[in-house]
Amino acid sequence: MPFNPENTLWYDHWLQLKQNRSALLGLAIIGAFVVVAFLAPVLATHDPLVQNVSLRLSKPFENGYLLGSDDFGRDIFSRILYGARISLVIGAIAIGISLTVGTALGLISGFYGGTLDVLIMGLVDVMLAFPYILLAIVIVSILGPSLNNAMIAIGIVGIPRFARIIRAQVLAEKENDYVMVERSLGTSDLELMMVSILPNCMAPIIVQVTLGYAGAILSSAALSFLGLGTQPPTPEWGLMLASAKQFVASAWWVVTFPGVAILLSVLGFNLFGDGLRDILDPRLKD
Amino acid sequence: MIKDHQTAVLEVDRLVTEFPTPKGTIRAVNDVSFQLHQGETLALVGESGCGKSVTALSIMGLLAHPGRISSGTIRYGKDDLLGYSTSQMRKIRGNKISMIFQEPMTSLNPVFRIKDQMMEVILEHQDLSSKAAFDRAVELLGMVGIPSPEKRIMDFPHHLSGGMRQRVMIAMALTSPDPGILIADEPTTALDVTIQAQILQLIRKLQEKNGMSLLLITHDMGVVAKMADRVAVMYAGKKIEEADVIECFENPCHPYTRGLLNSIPSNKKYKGANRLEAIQGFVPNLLELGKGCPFTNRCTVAMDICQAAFPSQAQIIEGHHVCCHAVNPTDADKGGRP
Amino acid sequence: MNPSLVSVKHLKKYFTVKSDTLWGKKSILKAVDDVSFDLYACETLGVVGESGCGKSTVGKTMLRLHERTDGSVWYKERDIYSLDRHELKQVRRQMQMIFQDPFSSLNPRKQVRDIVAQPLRIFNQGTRQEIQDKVDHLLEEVGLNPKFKTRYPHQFSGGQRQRIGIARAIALEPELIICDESVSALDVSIQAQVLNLLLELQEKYRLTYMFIAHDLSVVEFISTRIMVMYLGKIVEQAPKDTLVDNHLHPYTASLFKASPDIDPRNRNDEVLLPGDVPSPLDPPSGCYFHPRCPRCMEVCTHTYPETREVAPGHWVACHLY
Amino acid sequence: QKTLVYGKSQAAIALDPGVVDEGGSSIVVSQIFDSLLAYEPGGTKVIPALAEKYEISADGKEITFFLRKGVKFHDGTDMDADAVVFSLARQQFKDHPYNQYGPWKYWDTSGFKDMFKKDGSLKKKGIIKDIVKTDDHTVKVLLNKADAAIMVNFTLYFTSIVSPTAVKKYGADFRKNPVGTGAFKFVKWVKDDHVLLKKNKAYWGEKAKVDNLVFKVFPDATARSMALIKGEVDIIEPPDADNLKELEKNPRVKIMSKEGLTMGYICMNVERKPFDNKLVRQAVNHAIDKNEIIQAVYGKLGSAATMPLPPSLWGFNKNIAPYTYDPGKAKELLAKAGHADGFEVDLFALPVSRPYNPNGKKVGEIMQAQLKKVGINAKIVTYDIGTYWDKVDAGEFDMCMTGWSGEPDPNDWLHRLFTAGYLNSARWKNDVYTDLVTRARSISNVAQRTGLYEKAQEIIHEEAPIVMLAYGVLTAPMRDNVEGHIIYPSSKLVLRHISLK
Amino acid sequence: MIKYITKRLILLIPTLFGVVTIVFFMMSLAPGDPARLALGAHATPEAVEAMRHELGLDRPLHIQYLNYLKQVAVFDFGKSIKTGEPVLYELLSRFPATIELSVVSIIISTILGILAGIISATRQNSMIDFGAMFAALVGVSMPVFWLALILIMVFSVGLNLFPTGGRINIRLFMDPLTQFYLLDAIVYIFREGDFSYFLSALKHIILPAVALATIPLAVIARVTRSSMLEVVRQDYIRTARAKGLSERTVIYKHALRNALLPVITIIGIEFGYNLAGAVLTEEIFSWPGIGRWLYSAVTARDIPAVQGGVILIAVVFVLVNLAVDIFYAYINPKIRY
Ligand SMILES: Nc1ncnc2c1ncn2[C@@H]1O[C@H](COP(=O)(O)OP(=O)(O)OP(=O)(O)O)[C@@H](O)[C@H]1O
Ligand SMILES: Nc1ncnc2c1ncn2[C@@H]1O[C@H](COP(=O)(O)OP(=O)(O)OP(=O)(O)O)[C@@H](O)[C@H]1O
Ligand SMILES: [Mg+2]
Ligand SMILES: [Mg+2]
Repeated sequence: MPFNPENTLWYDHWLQLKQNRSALLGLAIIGAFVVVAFLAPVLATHDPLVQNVSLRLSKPFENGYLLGSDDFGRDIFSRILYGARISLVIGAIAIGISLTVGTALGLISGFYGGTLDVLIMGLVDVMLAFPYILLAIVIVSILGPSLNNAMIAIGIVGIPRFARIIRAQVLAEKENDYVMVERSLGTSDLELMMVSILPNCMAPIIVQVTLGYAGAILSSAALSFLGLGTQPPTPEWGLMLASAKQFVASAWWVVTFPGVAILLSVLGFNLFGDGLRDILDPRLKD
Repeated sequence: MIKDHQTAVLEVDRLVTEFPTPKGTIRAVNDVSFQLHQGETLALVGESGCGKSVTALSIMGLLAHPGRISSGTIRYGKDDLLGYSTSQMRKIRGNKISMIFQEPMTSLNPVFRIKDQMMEVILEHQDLSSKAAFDRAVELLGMVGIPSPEKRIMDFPHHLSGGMRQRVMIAMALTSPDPGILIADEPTTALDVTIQAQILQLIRKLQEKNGMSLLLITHDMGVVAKMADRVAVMYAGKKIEEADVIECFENPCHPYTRGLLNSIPSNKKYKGANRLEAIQGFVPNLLELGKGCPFTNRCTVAMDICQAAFPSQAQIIEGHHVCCHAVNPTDADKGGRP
Repeated sequence: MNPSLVSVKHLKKYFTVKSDTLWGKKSILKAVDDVSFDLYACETLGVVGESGCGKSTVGKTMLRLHERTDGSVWYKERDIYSLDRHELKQVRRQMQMIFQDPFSSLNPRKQVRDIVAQPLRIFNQGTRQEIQDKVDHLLEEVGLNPKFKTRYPHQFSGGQRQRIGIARAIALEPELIICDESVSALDVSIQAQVLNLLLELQEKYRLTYMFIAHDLSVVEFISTRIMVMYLGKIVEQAPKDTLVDNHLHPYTASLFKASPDIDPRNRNDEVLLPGDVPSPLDPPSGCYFHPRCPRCMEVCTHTYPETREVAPGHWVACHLY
Repeated sequence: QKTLVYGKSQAAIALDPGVVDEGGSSIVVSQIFDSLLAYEPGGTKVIPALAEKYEISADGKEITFFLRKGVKFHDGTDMDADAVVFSLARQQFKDHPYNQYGPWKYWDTSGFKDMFKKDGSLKKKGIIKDIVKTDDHTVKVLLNKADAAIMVNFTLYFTSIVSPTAVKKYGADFRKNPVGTGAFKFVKWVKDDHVLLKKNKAYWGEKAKVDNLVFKVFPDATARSMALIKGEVDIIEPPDADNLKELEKNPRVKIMSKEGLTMGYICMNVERKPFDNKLVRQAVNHAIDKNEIIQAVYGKLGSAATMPLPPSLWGFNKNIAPYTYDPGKAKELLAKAGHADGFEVDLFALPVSRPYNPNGKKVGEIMQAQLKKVGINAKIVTYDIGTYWDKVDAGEFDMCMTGWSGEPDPNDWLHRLFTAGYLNSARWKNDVYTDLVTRARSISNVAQRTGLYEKAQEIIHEEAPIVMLAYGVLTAPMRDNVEGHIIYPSSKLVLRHISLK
Repeated sequence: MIKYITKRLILLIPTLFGVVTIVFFMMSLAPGDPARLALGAHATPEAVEAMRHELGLDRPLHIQYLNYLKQVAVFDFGKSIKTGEPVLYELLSRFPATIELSVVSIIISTILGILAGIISATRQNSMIDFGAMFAALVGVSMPVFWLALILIMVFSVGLNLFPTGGRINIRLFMDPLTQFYLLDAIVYIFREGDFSYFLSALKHIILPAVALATIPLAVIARVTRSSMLEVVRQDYIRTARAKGLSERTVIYKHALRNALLPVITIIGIEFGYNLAGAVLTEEIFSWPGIGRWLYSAVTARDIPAVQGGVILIAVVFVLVNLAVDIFYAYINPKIRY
């Protein structure tokens, strides 16, 4: 009999998602964000790196700059479009790191318990003893400021959250009789973990990935803003803001648009993540 | 006090309660009517999900969002409760009509002492000083059989066992000097058998003492047999049979009621038998109900008509009503009530 | 009488629990405390007792799903606790368990066919195709339409889910099935269907059941022998008819009294068992039942009674006998 | 009570003039302490300060300072020969009881004292041999070898005279409780926020014209200039070029400026390919549009540089035609050098703001774009400032930004920066050049020296080891009621001249 | 209670040990030579060498680690390379500024957040609820540093209502007794009847506090709302209604008491984050607190300062969370002790 998607739990979730206006709005924003990232070369009116110092700080719509130009005379609009790519990549890689490492740690810790659990959770506790942004700053400052290192730092900093969520979920899931039944049938630990338990932990993982994505974009912007992340002339939004700082009094557009871009993309992920949480994981509400 | 089985203190008439959900509207209570008389115990039985709790909550006006009563009346004395304002309703709740719930473990507020939770109801509905209210609360706790009530009243709910909590719930429901109606929604299902028996006995004693009417919701025919004066059987949101308790057990007319009784292993007829006479099939999904009798797909005596229309109510003897085409084959022609 | 299939000897299972106070003091919870009994082939041993008295723990410890604290469990002359991983796997093949909650015992993210096929797959019972055919057969056996096999558990009702669990349990054609409150969560009409199914399967496959329930009427109906537990100990054990007609232990008597009769004409207002079930963390001294016992004697307050065989196959632990 | 509030960018970190090495502290220290000598207001001439006069012995190995009499420290003790010896000796001698409160960064790095290896053996002999008191008001500094360039150091803050009584009293905490002879007395210091000073009514020289002086920290240039616009501060350390433009528009703000003795430049590592090729270096010189950089980054804070010393200094060769911005020519030269397809280099961007380079990253970004036009792909690299200098000094770079704030003598520029030594960041060596500037150093005739220096500049222009970027312009934006401020070309800040209207 | 606190404190030891170890080794991996930094831009290689020896950087790493552990055990975090002052002193002297800012911002966010949360929850799915929750989501999505800039742009530059940075008008020469300027300024009100100090301090703290309050406010509002909705679904709320209590009593007495329990934890966590993570806000508003101090230590690679600072901040953070846990346990009757 062919696989019928309507049978799966996911289908129910999809139905619920369709009812959730804010989640759809979030999805739309994320969609737009992804489209912009992919089509940046098509949509951009200028090369994001080309400078025109004589036209620096043009106002929006002046000199053919849709959203004005920055202090090097680069087109802010095009830079924002290309910035979407960077943020998308930063988020993906950072979350990728937190997800894989965090999931592995949480799964092992929750599944085996005992000393292993104490050790892993001890490590997680230590990591959580550092405030998020501080840890990221310290890690980047050790690795050296760059886009890659910022992604690694944000990824590392995100690990404990995933580990904790997954451990909690594994512990809850382990209580279910099916685990005991499957174990009594002689199922191997690996199969139990990967095939039986992990899929049941997907809901909070997916939610955390979405919300974590928002957090990663925000953190990378903050790191760049502090000069610890992406380096110029990359059109990264936080970086654009960092150099726009000095224009708060004189050129509002340089300050405003990159911030709006960050806000919108983060909002998109948060809206979507929030909606997903309502649907997938009602217990986990904040 | 004497039981006066003629005066209806509560009259539910053609009650329809619905829950709009993303997948469609659920009619949890579908055209249900019954009367609760002075001092009697009416048991509302039926399988899980058939709408018993929703009926009770509809009466109390405590339906959870998004539930709504779409038609029908609930007459309390002379008034329709559905027409009551919020504040009028509040005067009734906990005073004239009280309710206790299935889960004694979660039905008490964990952050307040028993004292506060009990005194609160008393002070809300009676004109007493807080000292008097406190004394009354202690007295009530004593009445429901809690040892050293003056000490226990200072406890938080988590200090008490499940049975004790259920006693507190009952005490709280009976604060009024003149409790009219007690609605008990599966008050003992979460408890151990020995504790369940204690609680049931307690409810019975209290009822005898102050003559209140009891709407007892349960799915356990054993509890019904022990407690009820009359029985209303519900199936998938419909009331399908109603009768005096002895009549109901000895002469069940609806195939479902019969099946239900046959399903009980402690039924005398199973002495020595090694099979039960079970009802086949499963309870239908409330979203997929047609116009007909919801029991049709499990019924051994189903006819064509059963698919098409829900049977109207027929009277077997005085006080014994049933909704079944097999029992009352002619009523389809009459196209309405008999 | 049939030969003994499983023999449980002085089984103990203690849990160390952190009490829920802030101090987190650890204390010992004697969930199962020195329990001995035999399971005979093809019989149904009913186990009743109030919540928390250790019924499930006995079942799980018998299957070594919990490690024991002490005692032994002999399956056909072999102590389960002395087996290595591989041998244990083979023994477990013969002993299956069905749980109370028909939802939590089925993995919600697996299709029904995968759930039922899992034991077959693990024990290499043929090719994929053979296994699938077997699954179809099993589903029919338990009264489910095989065309639903690609569905997920949540698309079934409670009774149907319990049938899936049963299908999985009989897939490897075990000798023994431990039914832990397998029908408690079901409505009576559905419960009756499942009980019938269990009886049918027992006849067909010559199964042995250990049937755990707190509902006396169900146990009474299905069992051939009944064991009554109170706070981790067996208080009485006897063939069904003996127990029903001639129970000795005061606790057993109260259980029978408390479980409501379905005859509305027979409403007796006898004195009921007073008080609450004590916490197994802090059991009373002497006979655990003495604070609630209507026939308590002085000796009961300080000495736990020995288990005595008062009649062939009728064991009771009470100072009265 | 008049209060002058000065908005600065960096917080003070220590107020002991001997341990200070950065702007945040030095501008505060300069108000509290005096040195033996000073620059004339607004000029580069050395004039007496706490020393009324000095004499250098014929062999140049003995400097005698004659101290001003009647000068008192803020704590009321006398400024005398003991104090001078104490102030200098504590930095010079390891066994001095107050040497432990270092590090004496400037002193240590100026080569004044002997350096030892780990095993205790002498590594390098220091310039100064001893500091001795001759009488109450005379101090002799004995040198190991003659060095005319040392005199300038006695105008700098690290040779300031501190109150020995106070040092003894506060010990390690002297840096939080500075006591000097300066025009302002220390009152209070709130870390990272502000330092409060008050007028020294007993000052020996021109007394301060305000009663209180506050140094308030605004790390952010925009915040600083906004504070000026709002009148929260009276005068500020120069902000960014763009802020300056904003400030110019404000009628309540006036901006003073003066060319300073400072310049920013780009070094090409001649030890590495492809910069070992003169043509490539010349090509880079043609490829960089200084004016664009100045317009975007320096604004009023700099002017395009042509030669490796400031034009206001004697010896500056006006006759050399500077490299023009000519990408075509640059490409041509690159092609000639065999790099028609361009190449890739690392460009070290200065991580901190300096008078000679207000924003290294921005300069880098623009240069990157400009170099790209001639086919050079520059990758901007940056480190924390410590690592940055480490790598630059070790020659681990292709191109780097650096700069110099020097003394008013061409030797300090042409000799110091382009002959063997760690300051020769381009690692460029040219014997003819070295010979010219070494000869010029030993001669005292200015005209002769000028000739030699002009020749040297021709060589350096042709060889092009560096790209001259900008001469820094010292700028002081202030409220219109601030009067009498004097900008010192040496970047020293002296606030006692200011009065408030 | 004392026993519980002691136990929790003892349990902290391994965590803190982990913190010290991680920080030490992370910072040892960090490039950049403290000796070089100590000596500044154009130090001669010889001087750097000598400095390295003096700082003990030429010893093997494990010896350095053991020495560091020994020091830390007696609260000696070494001296800042930049300033030569003990790290502990440096940190503590900046701490009051940060505490003041955090407290004000957490007060703002607690009051407004709980209010918004309750209003939203009691009007679930109304326009108000939707609006408030959307705003809260915007709040958590807000890049704080950007908000800070916008606040300055609008309220400071544009409307000229607030100063751009600092803690008080410097020309007032306030004598800080406690270093908590708002408190110190109140002294002036009582002593001299002079409100200008207080007003100035207030004006200075408002923008940074608002910027810092955004995220906690949004989080608190969301948590309050969802906790409230969760609680409202509980059986005991149904019981309270069945008792005939007014909706007001049900919500504000029965529901709120329970709903606020998780909110308290959140407030504590957010307060901890504010105390430790106000780097960006302090930087932008020139607020002389520990965030800014640590950031400048990081950028200057003042390794002892970063090591000590990070450890101390982690300790403070952990202690704040512990305090909240204890408080939570104390007020929550569900937990027995
Ligand atoms: N809040 C709700 N939203 C949607 N559907 C609901 C809601 N509450 C109840 N229902 C539906 O109403 C029907 C009747 O529910 P009700 O709780 O009255 O059953 P019940 O007879 O009390 O069952 P039980 O014996 O399990 O308590 C159920 O099918 C349930 O799905
Ligand atoms: N994993 C465990 N850890 C700690 N205590 C346990 C564990 N499992 C069971 N217990 C305790 O052991 C006692 C016996 O539990 P068990 O589940 O066997 O009781 P039961 O008779 O099956 O009860 P029920 O009828 O509620 O299922 C209980 O008090 C329970 O709290
Ligand atoms: Mg119900
Ligand atoms: Mg159990």
